[in-house]
Amino acid sequence: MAIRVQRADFDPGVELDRFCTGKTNVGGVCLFVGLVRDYMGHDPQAGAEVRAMTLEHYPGMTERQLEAIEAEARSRWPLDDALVIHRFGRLEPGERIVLVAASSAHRDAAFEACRFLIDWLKTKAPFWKVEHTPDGDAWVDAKESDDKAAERWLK
Amino acid sequence: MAIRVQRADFDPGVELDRFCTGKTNVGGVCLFVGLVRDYMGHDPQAGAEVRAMTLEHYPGMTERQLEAIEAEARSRWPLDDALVIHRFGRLEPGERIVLVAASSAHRDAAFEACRFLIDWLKTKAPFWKVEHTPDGDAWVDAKESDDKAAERWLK
Amino acid sequence: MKVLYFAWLKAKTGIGEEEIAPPPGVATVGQLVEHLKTRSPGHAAAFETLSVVRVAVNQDYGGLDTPVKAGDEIAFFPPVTGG
Amino acid sequence: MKVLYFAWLKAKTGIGEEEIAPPPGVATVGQLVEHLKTRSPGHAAAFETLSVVRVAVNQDYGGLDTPVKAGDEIAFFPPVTGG
Repeated sequence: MAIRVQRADFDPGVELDRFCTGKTNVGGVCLFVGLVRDYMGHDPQAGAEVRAMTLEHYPGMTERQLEAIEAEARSRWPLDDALVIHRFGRLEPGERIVLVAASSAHRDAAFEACRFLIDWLKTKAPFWKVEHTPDGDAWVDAKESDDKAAERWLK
Repeated sequence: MAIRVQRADFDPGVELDRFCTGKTNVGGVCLFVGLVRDYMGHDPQAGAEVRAMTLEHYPGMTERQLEAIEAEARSRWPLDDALVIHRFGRLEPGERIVLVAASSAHRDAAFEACRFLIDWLKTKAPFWKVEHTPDGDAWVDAKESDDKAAERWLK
Repeated sequence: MKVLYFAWLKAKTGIGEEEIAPPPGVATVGQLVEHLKTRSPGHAAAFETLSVVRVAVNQDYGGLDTPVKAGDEIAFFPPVTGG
Repeated sequence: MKVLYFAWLKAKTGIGEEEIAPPPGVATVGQLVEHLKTRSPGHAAAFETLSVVRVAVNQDYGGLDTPVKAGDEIAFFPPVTGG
């Protein structure tokens, strides 16, 4: 189980290999990587060009919230391991922002825990994105769809 | 989009890196790796030891069914890319059996397509496992839970 | 027609693949199964419980009513357990 | 108490972090907000639409009714957009 909040890039392949190697009681590993897109909003045709984004966060609270999210996942599913890596600072299109992974004896638990981790992270972890576009900088608005995604997991 | 059915091992990290690199219109990559467990059934305490398993398949039909499953996923979600790798032959505990991955502009599509691919694969792709235990060989029975998982996706 | 057996159906029939020239009147999978059961005690055992046997005709899933004809590839196997 | 601002609240107040000694009677987040609004036009602008402001007291989410006291760390920020 680990939480990492860092400016530096990470290597998704190395992280995945660590989850997939040397375990004989793990049936499945589910992993999600979030990347920076080069357009604003949901529609690549309609969205303005994004040249880069900067992720600000609240040091201390970020780690605290991510640890709470991970503990919640562990209490809900029988996990072998879990990992959350989240970057901050300036990121360009195509760069990795976040990685979440969960392993379990059973694939349903791995999938659900992984999706829970990213859904909750998106609505609870104190990160804010400002997008750098040809027309200037714009703070990204929270998405209703992310709130809905997180609400799926309310007990 | 690719389907690979092979005896040889694969490198999950390399496959994931290929999904995560050089794409500026992909918001998320979801990946699942299935591994061989060292016990039979669902309960590590109750299940007999599994020393190895052998996966038999139906060459030709396997590829055909996996291609159909992938095409179905592409018709249901706006995917950037998808990948299914499935091994056959003798596998020991901890070895990789299967990898499925999907990338999309949106994380929900990536998660759902990835889970759909593994759920359908488990009930449609012609693979059969025989487990090698201290008490002899035993063909693995199809799981009702896998049928239920696949039924989630019936339109 | 070519008939294939996989997993424990292959073990019970003792055969992975055989060429069959079924008698006239065998036009469906169900009729083919009745014919195959007469070929050996192993075949009869393999088809004893049809509820746990799946069939593919030319590599697509079928059922007992699926038509079969000369030149077809018909495979019998248990419910699949990959992944 | 220490007050932190993030994202556009930091831009509007022009401040990332400030030490505040609020007047007597400031015992909740809501009362603190009313006090902070008086500090500068930037503060007033930052807190103009409270529905888009979130608060954390000692790094846990709170609301307008959450108690605050000397020594607390109180952070104001927009709804989060990580991941």
